[in-house]
Amino acid sequence: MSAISSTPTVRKAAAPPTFETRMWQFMRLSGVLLIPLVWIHVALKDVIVGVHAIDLNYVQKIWAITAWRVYDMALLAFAFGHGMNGLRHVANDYFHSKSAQKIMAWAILIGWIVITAIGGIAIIGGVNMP
Amino acid sequence: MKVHLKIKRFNPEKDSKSWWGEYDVNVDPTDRVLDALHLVKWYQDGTFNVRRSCAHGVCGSDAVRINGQNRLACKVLIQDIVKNDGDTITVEPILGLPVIKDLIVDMEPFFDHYKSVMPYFVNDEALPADGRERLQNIADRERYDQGTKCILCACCTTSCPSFWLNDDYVGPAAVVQAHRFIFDSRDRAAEERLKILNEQMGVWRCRTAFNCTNACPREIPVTQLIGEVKKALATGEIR
Amino acid sequence: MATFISTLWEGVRYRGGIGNWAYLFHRLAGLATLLFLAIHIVDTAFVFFAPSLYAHAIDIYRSTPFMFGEIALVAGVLFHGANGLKIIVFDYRPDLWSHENEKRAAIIVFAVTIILWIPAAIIMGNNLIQCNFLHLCGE
Amino acid sequence: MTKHHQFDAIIVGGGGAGLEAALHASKSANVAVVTKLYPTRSHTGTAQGGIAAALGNMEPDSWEWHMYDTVKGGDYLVDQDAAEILARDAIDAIIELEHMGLPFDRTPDGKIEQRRFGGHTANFGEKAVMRACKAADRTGHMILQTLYQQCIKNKVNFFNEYFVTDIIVEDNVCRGVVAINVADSEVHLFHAKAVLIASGGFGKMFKVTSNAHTLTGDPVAAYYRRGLPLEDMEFFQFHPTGIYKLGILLSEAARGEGAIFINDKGERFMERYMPTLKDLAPRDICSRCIYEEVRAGRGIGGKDYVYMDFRPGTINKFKSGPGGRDVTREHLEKALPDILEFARVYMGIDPMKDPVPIQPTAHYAMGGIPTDADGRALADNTNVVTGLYAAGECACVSVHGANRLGTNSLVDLVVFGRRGGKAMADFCKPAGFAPLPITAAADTIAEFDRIRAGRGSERAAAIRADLQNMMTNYVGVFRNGPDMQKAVEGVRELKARFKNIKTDDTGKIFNTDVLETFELGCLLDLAEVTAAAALRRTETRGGHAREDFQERDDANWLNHSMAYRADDKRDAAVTRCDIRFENKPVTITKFQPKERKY
Ligand SMILES: Cc1cc2nc3c(=O)[nH]c(=O)nc-3n(C[C@H](O)[C@H](O)[C@H](O)COP(=O)(O)OP(=O)(O)OC[C@H]3O[C@@H](n4cnc5c(N)ncnc54)[C@H](O)[C@@H]3O)c2cc1C
Ligand code: HEM
Ligand code: SF4
Ligand code: F3S
Ligand code: FES
Repeated sequence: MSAISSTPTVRKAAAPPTFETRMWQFMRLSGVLLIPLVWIHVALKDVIVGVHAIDLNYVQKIWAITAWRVYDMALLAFAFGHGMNGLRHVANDYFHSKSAQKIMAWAILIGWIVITAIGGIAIIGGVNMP
Repeated sequence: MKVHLKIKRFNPEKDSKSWWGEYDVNVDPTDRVLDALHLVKWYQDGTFNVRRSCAHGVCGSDAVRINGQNRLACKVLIQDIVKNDGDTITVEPILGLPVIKDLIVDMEPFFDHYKSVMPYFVNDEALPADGRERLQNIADRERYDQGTKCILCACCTTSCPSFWLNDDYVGPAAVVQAHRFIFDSRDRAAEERLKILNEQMGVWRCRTAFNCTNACPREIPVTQLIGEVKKALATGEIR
Repeated sequence: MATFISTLWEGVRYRGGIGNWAYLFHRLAGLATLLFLAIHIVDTAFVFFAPSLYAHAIDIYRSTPFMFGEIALVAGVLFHGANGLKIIVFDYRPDLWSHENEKRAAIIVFAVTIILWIPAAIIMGNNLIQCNFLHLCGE
Repeated sequence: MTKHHQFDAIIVGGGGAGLEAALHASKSANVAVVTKLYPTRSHTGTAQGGIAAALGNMEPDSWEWHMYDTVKGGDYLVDQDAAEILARDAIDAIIELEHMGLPFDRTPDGKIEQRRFGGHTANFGEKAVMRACKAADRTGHMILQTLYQQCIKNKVNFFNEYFVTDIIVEDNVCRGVVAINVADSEVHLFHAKAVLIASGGFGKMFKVTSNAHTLTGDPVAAYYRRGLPLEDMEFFQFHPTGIYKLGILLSEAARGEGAIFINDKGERFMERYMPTLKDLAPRDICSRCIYEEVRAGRGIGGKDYVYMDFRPGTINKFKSGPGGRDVTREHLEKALPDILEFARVYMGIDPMKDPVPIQPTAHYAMGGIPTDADGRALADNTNVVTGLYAAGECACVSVHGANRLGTNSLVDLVVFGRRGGKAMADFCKPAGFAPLPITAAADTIAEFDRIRAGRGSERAAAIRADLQNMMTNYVGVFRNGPDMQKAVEGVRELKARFKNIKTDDTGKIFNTDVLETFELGCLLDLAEVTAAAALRRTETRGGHAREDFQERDDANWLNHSMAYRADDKRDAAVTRCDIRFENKPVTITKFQPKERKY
């Protein structure tokens, strides 16, 4: 009977991923991406360039480079997605009834779609010089 | 020495809201806070109430908030929290469970959460033919040791900001219990438990605030165990 | 509602450790950043939808209170990011959640936040003084 | 308003014994557990060291050796038919616990690990044997948790924080129990075909004790108040290693791992008294030896305590580790985490660096409700009370006789809890409900009304403190006639003071003021029986050590004592109280009484 292994057993036990699992993973993934995305963005716009140097011309100049448009697109997708899902988390802390949570989730989803769409169209459309 | 006890009192039969009872008691520095509470109850005001039984930190009855932190009243010595004669010790009920009277809270919601995670051993496979124990190697036994220390005192769950805000969260104590079985190599219901914890009010409610680990009188690394459950969910692997 | 407020208040009164503060700041910083971000996306979108309004929006950003807010925001973003990274690392290695590590990690997060924030705050503060008080910035 | 419930079987108490019985009874009967504490708060959870069974996982062992040790440990006052069941069934019961998921420690080949414990020997007393199955030093905690978990799994009904005040027995048939819901002081009548009492010990009658505040033996007192007998109440175990002054237990497991006693001169004094087992001699003997040392002026600093020394250095120096092997600090930290922590938290002493002051502490009631081997409660020497059962510390089967061996209580719980549970389920199948008397709750209501209305001058706490002091001083490790006489009379005085009680809390919700006073009443009754029974037994046997009768007296006293509450004063000349005593013969099968040496 001494034929028992002395190493720890590893077992597979997958619970089907729920929406919450996916969102948890998304928060980590986007979090990692947001470190460069957000920090560089903030460093550039708020610290190095500064709001006083930002105007339509500046935006036009930056967006002339496709890479910056892709960058801003990623920022929009990940930062706002991350933040709005975070907001959903927070809402679930404060709204306890299932129905209230549902309403909040829908409101957040709609808010997310609308604002992301606005931002996305602007990035694609670029600057409309008056 | 003399200590000043400031105890949050509430008697539903008389009071519309809680009030602070103030008492001076003479204690030894090596006495427990529970001893001081007993002095109040036994010799000053018999209407004051606290649950207790073992008086040495193993039954989990007397979780209370002492100087703003969840502790077992029987596991905190006076000398550990007061320096000078006449210093004040504040004692309040734990947070997030309905207060019944004085320091006594309704534990039912806590135990309901506990029961919701299948906190029991499941293995319907045939028993060893020799009529003896199932074998388990030392490493596998060690794997879930931490969680087996839990005395269900609720110090952790009632220190958790996520639980305060939403008591539908199963809470750290329930996750610790689930962990104890999920990581037991003899058990066969890990997937079902993981499924329960994968729900919205399951383990994902934990925001790693760490209050639970700080509060646990059994020194269980609660946040770590919760993290291991999250990881098992994310990877589908129990290792 | 009364219980809601008392829950919040009692929660703040609870003497949790540094982790409790990290949790609180993480949440506040995240929400503040989100609020800012939502506004920021919309006003930036003016460049396409209503370019004439864009200048007005930018003017608001250039106002003194907003620039102070911006400095605070940077602190928030730094802290939230650093703390988020801590959480992600510990999520990946739950065995790191020991008393000592937790304390050490939280202190590192606060330290990193401050170290990164100070130069940023100096530069931004300098901008603020030069542009809003000394009016040295060319329009 | 009294509320009614009806169940096939009611189990009073949610400790190890109660839960084990509930689990087995609920397989075929409709069962409810009525307990004054949440089950996981029961004192079984504090048991540290281990649970004995001759599994032979570490070295050869046999149930017969276990039986022999039990009989000898109990100073031959053990009913040997029951001891045989205990030792045989232990093996099965422990395997069953493992199958329920209990996390026992493991040997390298994956089996249940075992350690040495006081009085457990190989080959009829030859040398210490590793028989105690364990889960670090929280074995009882694991048992309690595992059983509670299985009860949840099997959907056993629980009435938590319901305080049982009375057992309804009429015409020698048990019909249920009366309980108070602690939450609102409502009186509940539990109508049942069978009742099993598993209310644990009542060590709170002593001052220095390892027992919980809640161990007051209320249902045992209720049994006695119904005119039913209590067996062997004079035998109360004093565990040698309580933390000085506090009485918090440091399990014998410590000595199983190699810790030894040290007196003021730094001697390992147990070598002198018990050359074979030394520090692993049974508890009654160790406790007496400690006090012998203290009396000889060799207590630490001349005071009333000695040291227990856990330091690896000491253990290795005296070769007192298991099998004489060396131990390491790491090993001890792993094997005894809680015990080391108790010393650190409550004494501020690190046992890895300094020896720990210890003193005998009141620990375990060998006596209690007399039962047969199926847990059926006895109404006298031979007849059972129909439908009434008892198991666990509150019961006296008697497998512990005059002194219980360490780790034998947990076995007692699971073995006889299980048998009792099964027996009551079998009983319930054909049986019907005997009608409840209309006045079933009257006594309870009257007593609670009296206490609640108490406007006298005596605080329960003061009476309790006096009782505890008196019992510890007069009915402690060493006893003598005059002292015990004082105790018996003292208890009677306290009972008179108890009539003049002062109650602060007149409310209904969570009125522990009234409940604690009621508990005190129960303690007073049980203390009276204990002191009187001890006074009556004029010999020294096991845990009952008399200075005025230092020899065991098999000719006169090789029998159990049965105490009845009585108005007829046959024994009054000796005990001067309203107790009638009878003797009950000891069952002897395999092992004839011999001198007890280790
Ligand atoms: C510190 C300590 C260490 C020990 N270590 C060991 C050891 O290592 N090995 C060993 O074998 N033994 C040990 N023992 C002894 C053993 O643990 C106990 O004898 C045993 O656990 C008693 O179990 P029980 O089920 O009879 O009662 P308990 O576990 O005490 O349970 C009593 C139950 O009865 C209930 N109850 C009581 N009164 C009422 C009432 N009026 N109404 C309703 N419910 C009531 C309580 O709520 C509780 O649920 C130890 C004991 C102590 C104190
Ligand atoms: C800079 C890089 C960032 C990282 C590494 C990061 C990381 C994280 C992580 C890991 C969480 C989950 C916390 C938890 O589960 O306990 C989180 C939550 C959150 N994040 Fe971020 N984040 C970053 C940027 C942002 C930004 C830019 C916003 C705003 C739009 C934001 C808003 C939020 C919000 C609102 C939450 C929810 C907070 C809570 O539940 O308490 N984060 N973040
Ligand atoms: S994990 Fe710790 S704090 Fe939480 S219930 Fe268990 S013992 Fe208490
Ligand atoms: S306090 Fe709560 S948020 Fe997580 S780490 Fe502990 S459960
Ligand atoms: S009274 Fe048992 S844990 Fe404090």
